[in-house]
Amino acid sequence: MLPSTPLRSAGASDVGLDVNWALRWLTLSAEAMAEHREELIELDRPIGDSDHGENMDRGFKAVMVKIAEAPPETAGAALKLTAMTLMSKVGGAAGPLYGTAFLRAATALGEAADIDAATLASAFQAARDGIVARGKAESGDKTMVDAWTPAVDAAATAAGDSDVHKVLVAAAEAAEAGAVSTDPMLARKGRASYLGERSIGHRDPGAVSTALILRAAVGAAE
Amino acid sequence: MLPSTPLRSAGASDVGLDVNWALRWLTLSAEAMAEHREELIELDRPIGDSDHGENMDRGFKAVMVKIAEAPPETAGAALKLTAMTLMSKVGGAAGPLYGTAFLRAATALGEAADIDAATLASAFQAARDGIVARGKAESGDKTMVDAWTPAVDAAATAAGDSDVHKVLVAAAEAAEAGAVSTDPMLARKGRASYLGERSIGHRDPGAVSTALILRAAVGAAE
Amino acid sequence: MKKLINDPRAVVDESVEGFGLAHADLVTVFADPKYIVRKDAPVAGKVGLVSGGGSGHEPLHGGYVGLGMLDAAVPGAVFTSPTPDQILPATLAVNSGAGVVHIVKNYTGDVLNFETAAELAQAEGVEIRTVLVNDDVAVEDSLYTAGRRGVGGTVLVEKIAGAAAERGDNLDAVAAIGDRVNQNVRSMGVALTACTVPHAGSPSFVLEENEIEIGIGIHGEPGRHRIPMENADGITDRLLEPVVSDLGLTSGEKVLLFVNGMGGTPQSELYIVYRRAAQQLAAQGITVARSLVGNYITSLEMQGCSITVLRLDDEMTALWDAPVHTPALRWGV
Amino acid sequence: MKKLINDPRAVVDESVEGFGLAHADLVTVFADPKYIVRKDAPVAGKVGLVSGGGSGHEPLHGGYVGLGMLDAAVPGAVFTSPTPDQILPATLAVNSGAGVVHIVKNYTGDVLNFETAAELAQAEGVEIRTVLVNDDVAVEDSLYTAGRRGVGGTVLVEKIAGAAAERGDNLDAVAAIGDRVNQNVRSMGVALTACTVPHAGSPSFVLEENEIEIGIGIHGEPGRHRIPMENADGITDRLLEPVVSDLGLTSGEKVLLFVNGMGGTPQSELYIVYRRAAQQLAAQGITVARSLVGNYITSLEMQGCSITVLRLDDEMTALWDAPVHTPALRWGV
Ligand SMILES: Nc1ncnc2c1ncn2[C@@H]1O[C@H](COP(=O)(O)OP(=O)(O)O)[C@@H](O)[C@H]1O
Ligand SMILES: Nc1ncnc2c1ncn2[C@@H]1O[C@H](COP(=O)(O)OP(=O)(O)O)[C@@H](O)[C@H]1O
Ligand SMILES: [Mg+2]
Ligand SMILES: [Mg+2]
Ligand SMILES: [Mg+2]
Ligand SMILES: [Mg+2]
Repeated sequence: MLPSTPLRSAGASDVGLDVNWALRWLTLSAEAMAEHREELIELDRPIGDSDHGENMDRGFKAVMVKIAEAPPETAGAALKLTAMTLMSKVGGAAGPLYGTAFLRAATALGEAADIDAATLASAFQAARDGIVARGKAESGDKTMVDAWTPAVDAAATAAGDSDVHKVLVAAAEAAEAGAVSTDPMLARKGRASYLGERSIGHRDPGAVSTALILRAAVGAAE
Repeated sequence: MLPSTPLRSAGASDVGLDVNWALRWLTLSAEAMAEHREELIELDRPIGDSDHGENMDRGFKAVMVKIAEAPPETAGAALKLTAMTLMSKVGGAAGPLYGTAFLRAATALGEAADIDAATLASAFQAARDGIVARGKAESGDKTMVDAWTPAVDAAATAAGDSDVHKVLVAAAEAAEAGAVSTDPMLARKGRASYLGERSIGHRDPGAVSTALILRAAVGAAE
Repeated sequence: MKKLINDPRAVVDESVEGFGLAHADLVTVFADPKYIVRKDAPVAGKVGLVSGGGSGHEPLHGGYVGLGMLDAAVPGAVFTSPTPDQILPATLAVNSGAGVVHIVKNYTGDVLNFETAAELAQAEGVEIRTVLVNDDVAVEDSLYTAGRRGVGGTVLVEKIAGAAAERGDNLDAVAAIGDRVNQNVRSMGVALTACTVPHAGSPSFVLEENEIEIGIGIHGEPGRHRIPMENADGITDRLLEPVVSDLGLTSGEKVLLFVNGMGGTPQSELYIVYRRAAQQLAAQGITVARSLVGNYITSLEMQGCSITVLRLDDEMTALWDAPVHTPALRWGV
Repeated sequence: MKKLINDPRAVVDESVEGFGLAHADLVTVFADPKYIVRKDAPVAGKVGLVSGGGSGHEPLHGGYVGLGMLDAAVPGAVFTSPTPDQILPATLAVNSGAGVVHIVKNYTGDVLNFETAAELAQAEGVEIRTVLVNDDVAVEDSLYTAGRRGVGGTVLVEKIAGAAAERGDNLDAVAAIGDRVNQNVRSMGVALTACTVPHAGSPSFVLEENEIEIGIGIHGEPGRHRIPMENADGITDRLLEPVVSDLGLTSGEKVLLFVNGMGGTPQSELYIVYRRAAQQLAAQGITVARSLVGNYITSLEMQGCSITVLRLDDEMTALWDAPVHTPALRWGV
């Protein structure tokens, strides 16, 4: 179900990430949301209300418009603009959650022109913590947190090598595995929780969109 | 579509029709409406509102109840009770039309204990005239009149032989042919008229119920 | 057929009983024969208003019994005209001596049954006038057919004639204003899906996924044309144009625009239709002075809508605005 | 998918625009960001009431903007919570200085978006109280889940808190009466058919011809149990019993009984459900003192209904009876 983007073998392990990476990340995220719109709607159908793909696609399309209107100058500014746009255009549960995530990540990046592995890992950590602070979901509740938490952990470990590319790959792979791991979970947060036992056996759409976004971050660094 | 009841070869050509015949007629009519309920509903579906079978079945069931409550003593009284009951239980277009038909027929029969061929034919004539007076349909308008009018004409001709049984058979056969003859007609009265050209190619449900009722009159005399 | 019903043949009995329980402050329900009467009927000196018809069009007519509208409603079986033995006692119950107006939708069955009831009532000394409603432009009007059907305009006739009766107009005046509304109102409907009569058990007609029925009646009877599905603006134009042209509306006139849901269409869609209709009327210089949007005359769970336009004059407007207090329409009180 | 719409993505825009045209005497509609405000807002000295949520539940919430009910409504995309950039200006527009109450249905998205908007409004100096509505007994309430959903009870909270604000109650008092309604109201719904979100294009779930979904929410999200079709009385009992027992109603108490249509169910069927529910309550010695029957909080064209019961006290009853003048609910004026 998740696309497996063929990875270029990591080369420039000492090269950092800049505003262009951030803009490519957001562009690839927007493309992924458009491409996977139906899939995310279908995932949201049995355990939700069939709108996650529509919401995310609408939100990231709006991000693209905002970026075109006034291109941000730093990665942090790009993520902050993304946060504000998602907050005002996505709606539902995902809007405030992703909005908070990008806002916290933007704060963690600060004014840095070039993001190193440690900063990147801590930005992911801040994003995840923001989601948990807003949504109060724990691991195993069958939400996007189940993609973010393994991604953050994997990123932290990979950051030891000081290779941003490895951090990105580790995060994306862990998020993808995390999304898959939601299949057998019984939902305890969000709309799927209304289903009780009947939520088991379905993949959480927010965890899948998280994996798509983190995979886009890898693509942006290639 | 119409049942062809196997006819006993007419024997007692000099025997008249009495209250027992009338009660058997109504009973067989009620049975026919119950048995053909679905068929009449289906006929009413494409060119009407799918209720003719339900209406007629409800009406004749009520007639049976009324007869059981206070059995009428003459054929005329039986038809009058039927008229009042159909009027108050059938509703729609068919209720007042059949109500008027039975009322006029009852008046034509008067107090007669034994109905001869001429009286019978004139009762049919009175019934048809009542329908026309109420509904103002002409021949060819694709209504029950297209079953009644040939039936009345055939009955009048057959009455020359003074054989009530022949009059009944002639009326029933003509009504059945009359019902079939409505197929190619363009409806100009009743609900089917809203369809204009699209009414062509369908049989009129009221003409079919008329044929069923007149066929029941034959059965009652066997 | 999936419906919130018990016995398909008890649908009207149980529904009307529930209606009576829910609105016991406004109406009294009689079970056999079945009719619904305004709680305080007969209102001394007031002309009585009685309407009725087949069930399945709720809130019509029972929902319009009360102050400023009907005095009695007579529900038939689903989509089947009521009978004289219902109409007569309803008529007698609301006659204060000032006479009774029958508001009758132009269907053969309704006309014949009300006609008989009117004769019987007159025989009992009640003066009767009949207002025939025949506003459906989908049906070609002709001396040689059953003529146009009564559809959405019925609600407006009942409201406006009801207000005239309430202010004390006499029998002829109430009938006259009812006729005037009828002469100035036209409607046209569309079905996106068919409806299923409970006792019939299957849909009244079959529409393919990509078909709609233009000129639908309110009984699940087929319309005049079946066309491929279009968008809301296109459908709205198809309904509105014949209504406006049949009325001969011209720039500068004022109208009441009534977008009615057939029962199964969400309100949000009715407002999309209303939007287009209001824009089109405005473009022709016609002022929408009053509006009504919602499920007011329905066909069970049918999806679709109808557009009704009433040419307003000052008197009709004032009567429309007059207080009304019924289960389904209420303002000013 | 057959709907009276144009572009599936313009459904809310066009529908709200039509709504604004039809009810220009009562409301002002803002297009971008989208929100609906009572014509005479802010009302001097009055606490403002704002509610909102995903669209597709019409007449909720826009239909309840007006005297004696909401000051503003904020419609999201279909079935999707609105965003803070809509909620904030709506909140500011209705703040007369007396503060604003947010009435929020308990869905993660609604809660989070209103929470953010409240923070932003407070940062601009507006005092905010939030009344969370969570009346759906189909969902097990738990500290460890998203908790119960807000469904039919929302309409009653908006009406009663709205009347309290209209009579001049202060911010805390309005919020308190809203909370009191929420504590005394419970609901449960059933779906006979699914609904189709326009932008999704196919039904939110699939019910076989012989299946119904008990405990359905208002977003086409599946319910708790899927069972074979039953008759109306059986279904009514299944909905009413958990509502009554969760409320702990006992003989001698007075209630408001609200039978709500999901959008695609005819009114006649709602009255069949009402009949059974009223009979069952009466059998338990519970008095139905007030009633509401109709499509008040819907799920697009879904067929089905919900039953809501509110335990009434004298103050809530008086506030329920107080005048209200909105597009969808009107009395006493
Ligand atoms: N409390 C929560 N914490 C974290 N994530 C949540 C929470 N509630 C919902 N989610 C995420 O949001 C996703 C649903 O988003 P979306 O469908 O856009 O919103 P909605 O549920 O309001 O329709 C879920 O798949 C889940 O991953
Ligand atoms: N004006 C009329 N004159 C004679 N028969 C009519 C007239 N209008 C309708 N009918 C008959 O009534 C039948 C329909 O009866 P029914 O379905 O019970 O009533 P409704 O049309 O009110 O639903 C038609 O098939 C036709 O034979
Ligand atoms: Mg969703
Ligand atoms: Mg019929
Ligand atoms: Mg009929
Ligand atoms: Mg949603």
